[in-house]
Amino acid sequence: MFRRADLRLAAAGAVLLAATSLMPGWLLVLAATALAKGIVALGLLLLMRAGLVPFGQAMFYCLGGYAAGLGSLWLGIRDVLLLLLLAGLAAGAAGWVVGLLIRRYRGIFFAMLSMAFSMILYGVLLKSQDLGSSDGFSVPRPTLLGLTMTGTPALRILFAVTVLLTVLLAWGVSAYLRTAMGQIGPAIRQNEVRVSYLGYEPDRLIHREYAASGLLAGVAGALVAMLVGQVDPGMGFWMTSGEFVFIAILAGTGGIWGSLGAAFILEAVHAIAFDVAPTYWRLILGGTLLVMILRFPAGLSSLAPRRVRRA
Amino acid sequence: MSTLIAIAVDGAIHGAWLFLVAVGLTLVFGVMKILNIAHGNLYAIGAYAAATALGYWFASHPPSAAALAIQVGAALAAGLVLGLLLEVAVLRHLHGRDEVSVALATYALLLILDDVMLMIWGTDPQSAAAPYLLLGASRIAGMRFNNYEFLVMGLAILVGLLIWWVLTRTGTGRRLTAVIHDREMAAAMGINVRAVHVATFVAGACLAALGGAFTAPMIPVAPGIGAEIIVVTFAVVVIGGMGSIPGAAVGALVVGLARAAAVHLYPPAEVFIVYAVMAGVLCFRPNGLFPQAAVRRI
Amino acid sequence: MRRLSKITLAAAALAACLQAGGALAQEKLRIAVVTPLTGPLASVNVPGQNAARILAEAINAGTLPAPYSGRRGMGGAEVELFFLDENGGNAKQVSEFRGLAERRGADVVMGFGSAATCLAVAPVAEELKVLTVMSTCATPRIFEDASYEYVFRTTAHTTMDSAALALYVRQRLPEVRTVGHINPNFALGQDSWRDFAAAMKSAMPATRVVAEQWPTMGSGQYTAEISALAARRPDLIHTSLTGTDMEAFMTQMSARGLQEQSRIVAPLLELAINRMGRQIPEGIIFTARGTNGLFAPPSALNTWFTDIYRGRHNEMPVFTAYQYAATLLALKAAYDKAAGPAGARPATRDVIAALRSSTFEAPGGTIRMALGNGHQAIQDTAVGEFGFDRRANVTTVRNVTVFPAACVNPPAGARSEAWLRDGMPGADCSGIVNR
Amino acid sequence: MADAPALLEAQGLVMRFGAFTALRGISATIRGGEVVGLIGTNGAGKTTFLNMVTGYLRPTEGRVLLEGRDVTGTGPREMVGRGLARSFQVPQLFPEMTAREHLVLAEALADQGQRSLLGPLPEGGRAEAMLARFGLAAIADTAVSLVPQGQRKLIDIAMALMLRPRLLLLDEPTSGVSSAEKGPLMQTVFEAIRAGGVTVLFVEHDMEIVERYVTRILAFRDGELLADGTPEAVLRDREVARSVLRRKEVAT
Repeated sequence: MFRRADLRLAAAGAVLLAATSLMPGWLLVLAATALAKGIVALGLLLLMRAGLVPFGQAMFYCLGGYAAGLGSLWLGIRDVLLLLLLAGLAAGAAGWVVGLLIRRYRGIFFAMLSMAFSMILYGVLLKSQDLGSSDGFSVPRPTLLGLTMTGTPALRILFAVTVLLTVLLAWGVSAYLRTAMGQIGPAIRQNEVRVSYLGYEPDRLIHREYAASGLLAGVAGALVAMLVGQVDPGMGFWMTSGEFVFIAILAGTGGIWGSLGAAFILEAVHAIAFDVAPTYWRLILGGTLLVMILRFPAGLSSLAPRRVRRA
Repeated sequence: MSTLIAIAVDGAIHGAWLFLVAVGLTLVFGVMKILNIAHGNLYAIGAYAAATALGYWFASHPPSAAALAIQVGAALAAGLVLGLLLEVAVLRHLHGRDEVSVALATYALLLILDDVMLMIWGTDPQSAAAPYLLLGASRIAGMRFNNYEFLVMGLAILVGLLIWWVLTRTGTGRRLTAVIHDREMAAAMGINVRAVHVATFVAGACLAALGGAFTAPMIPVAPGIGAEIIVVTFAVVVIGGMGSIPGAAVGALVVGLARAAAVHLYPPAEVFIVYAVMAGVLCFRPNGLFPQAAVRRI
Repeated sequence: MRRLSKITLAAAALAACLQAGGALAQEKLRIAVVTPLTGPLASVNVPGQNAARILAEAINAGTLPAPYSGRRGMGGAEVELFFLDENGGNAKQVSEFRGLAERRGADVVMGFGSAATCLAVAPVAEELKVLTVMSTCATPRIFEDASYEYVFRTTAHTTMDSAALALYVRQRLPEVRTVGHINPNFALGQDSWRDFAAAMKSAMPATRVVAEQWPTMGSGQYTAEISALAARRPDLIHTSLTGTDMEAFMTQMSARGLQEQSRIVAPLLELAINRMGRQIPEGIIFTARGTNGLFAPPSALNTWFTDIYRGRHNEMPVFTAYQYAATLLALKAAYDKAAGPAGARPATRDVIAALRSSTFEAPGGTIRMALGNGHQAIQDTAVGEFGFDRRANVTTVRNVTVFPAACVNPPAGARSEAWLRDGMPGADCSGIVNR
Repeated sequence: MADAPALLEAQGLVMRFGAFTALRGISATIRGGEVVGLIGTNGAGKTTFLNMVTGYLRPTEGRVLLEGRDVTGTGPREMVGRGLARSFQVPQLFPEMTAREHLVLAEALADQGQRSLLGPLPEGGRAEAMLARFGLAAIADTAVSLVPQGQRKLIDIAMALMLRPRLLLLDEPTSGVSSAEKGPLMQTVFEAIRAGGVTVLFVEHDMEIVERYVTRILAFRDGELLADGTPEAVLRDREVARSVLRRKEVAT
């Protein structure tokens, strides 16, 4: 069951885990946020293989964060793993419900409709005073299997959980991509009518993969919420979705590795741009994205997992 | 009864403004299949250009109707320069790429242009209120309305008719429609598609800048006004049907009236009424109210 | 780009980050200023950034007037400011805050324009034991929901505005019966309206709310909202719109004469006063989060501050400028006191002990760190009506009433919301002065 | 053959695209085991008819019955689920995939009932046999976008056959194929079909091929059914000869 790629994934995870004790606090938060955004990019990878780019994925990222926050405040759940499960299920369920409508759309309409839903959630959260409206609310530090965590050690444990979870989810997604169902996505992108004439309903796969990408984004949102200790509607703003799409474009045809690597590069570019030019960091981000799209002729059309030009 | 009239008038005013701001976006998508996420920046630059020009002129002249000419001039200048620059420098290289990649490229342009505007005009807002009070006020259903907003409504109707006339009654219009429906066929029939693309994008930029220039007197022109209008113009264009000019007009009116109704009847809903309407319309008309004919694939 | 080269690029980028902040400046007191440099809130906070630069230069040069004249620097150390853009969402702000403390050697962090950032960063400052003094963010929740040792706020919070405005309306406009409002649909707007409505219920129980408007922040188009407010014709309209939204609303509203049929109460008008000047309709009731700006009592400190500020930026400093100045003066007083005559640089613990429950002078008058067990400031405030002096071509304020701090701030330990709702118990309003 | 149960029935099918009417009420029945040729000039409504009976197009009027059950407007997926498969006038392939990947995917989807799609792709199964049978082994690992038209047609038809259909619809299987290759192509296809006893409806312009394989002929003209009967009767029908076959005198 384990292939060369999976061993490389486990090795990378081990390296990051080992580095946990050496890294200063700010790097722990930066790296953990990057890994979490990498998890969202994994979800995007599934949809982009089927030729669909959601401009509203931040909705599930935000839902996951709020689910983790409310889970600990209202339901008294404090364990990290339970909160992640709760956030994933909540966001996955929301993905399934929104998927009921969005499964019929393609191209720009799919992008626009997913953005519309994310802005509806953003508007509702902005308005809800008992959820702290635009200030959001603070998420108490979680516990791990009963062990309470405070200060920087809490960051190390949360970072370690993030690394393990990322490796697990990345392995899960790469395993899925090797199954028969994993091949249907690219087939839909290349010729959807033919897929339905082979006896498989494209909308059903897109619905399933949309819900799965929602679950992944929800888990990522919960991780960041517990890491930062605060959630606010800004997590669901359309610019955040733009950042996730930026990562997916950066990943290009890199598959699992591409998504995680791209997330790190984005956080690094973001951090450097923030330091170097505090007022013009968006110019640097925009420039990087434009160069990626212009210089990368690959674009979305060649998101197949392997090069097939063996003429 | 007066609430209904108020909703109608407010809805019409807001709808006309939305049409003026959104029509350039749907024109560019119709002809070039480009969803220009940086459309908001073209609007903002139009506003900044007008504010600067008005500020410069009225520093030494009394308020006069010259303001309207200055606004139109500033908008067309900004639209021409920026439209050409973006089309030649960026969009030309994206010819033939899939719709979503091109949209993402314009998202990158949004990030870049936002900071470029910050470099040029800085953070403090520019105000150009001179023309706003020029035309006095009029009373409808016991409420006083500023005539400038009716001027903007008139301008929107004029622009709509102008585009309709160009598209249906002139040679360039027919060539434009040909490119809208089938770019390859139009090229095969000898239409210089490249020229049509450049002309369309510049026209789209000028329309956006015009929207900004005529909004400048109503609001202080400050960083971020471009980003504010992006999502609502998408809603208008998607509701109307991507690429359809009459669709944009109907979409703008629908959104305008929905927002006015929310404000008068249930204010807290104002935050998400536009997106709820958009999701609602798309549930029943998946490609908007005036969808373009789909080509048979097999 | 081959996959492998992408990973090496990321590693190189991170290394560059690490290296950039390595060199810790021992002798300088490094103060990080977290403030909106971009986005819609930028224009409202620029005066604060200007004031911070002016104060830092004066502190290092030792040219401050009494009671700060004589000693240079803070606790003997030269002050160095560096600015950080307060944008990009909470996750970004928290990781940047850790970067400030661990990587860029910030001894003190100040500023903070938005309440969301304040709420997100306060627990992190406590964890990293970094002295953090908030200058402008105004939600009372910070020191009422939790208590901190390393976090302070040298400005009063929004409860004071609502209390003072309600008392002012009761005194000057007793005939008011109906109230309407138009507030931005986010935390600042919601809190501001909730507090004002509670204060009005306590001060003038006979009034009732007849119109509520909640526009989205930054929408800029208020045609429909103004029609709805005009239709209901309330006696009084409250709005905490700020910056560009405030200016847009004022421009569109005055053209339709809303201010002729309803008196307008605008707690944040003062921030737009320089930019709009003559365009603001006469008679709008406003305040300045304390006796700042036009309300400032005459003092050597205030005259010095306004002369330098106007000399450099040719406009009057608004209350964000006064707030940033107050933070730096509070720090100087605390550092100098903690350093004692010897002038050796004090440890943060001693500075905290000096700052807690301290009283210090600011251009806007005396500020006392009286709430949140000595971490939250209270100060006198004033309310007046806007006027434009055509002859001198300068903005003025008329019918001013000054409210002492104890009258308009909740007593120590009380929760602001409840205090306003229950009729502001324990408020000592004996010292009210009408000018 | 005549008394075999009705497999596919079209009842009064009408299709209007705005002002243009592609089908003006066509009724026809195809029984199990038949091989029916569908002939007619371009634009006679052949492909529209095929799209309609396979569920891709919902008819403006009329009904489609599969084994007596009304399946009007159900999507292609349900029709395939009920034993139908089709090929296309222009081969509908996946440009970035190889011939082998096409057939392996078709095999996996065909067996989704028995074997879960979450398992790995089938290796060395029926797909390999079909590649050999259709002579595609040489180009099995070449991206189909680089493969000549004839073999693209074969891949398209092979994929349909992978579904082990009871009713196979071929849309101009030999169009775009050189005349030398037409015979061998049809030979290969019908060998694969005859083994499984499949009912076939295919659109064809080459009358030699039609005569060699069909048991019955449907002739379309301007969206109407001109003739429906044995090859001998239909090909000698004067109307069919004049408008469909464009021959002056009647073939003897």
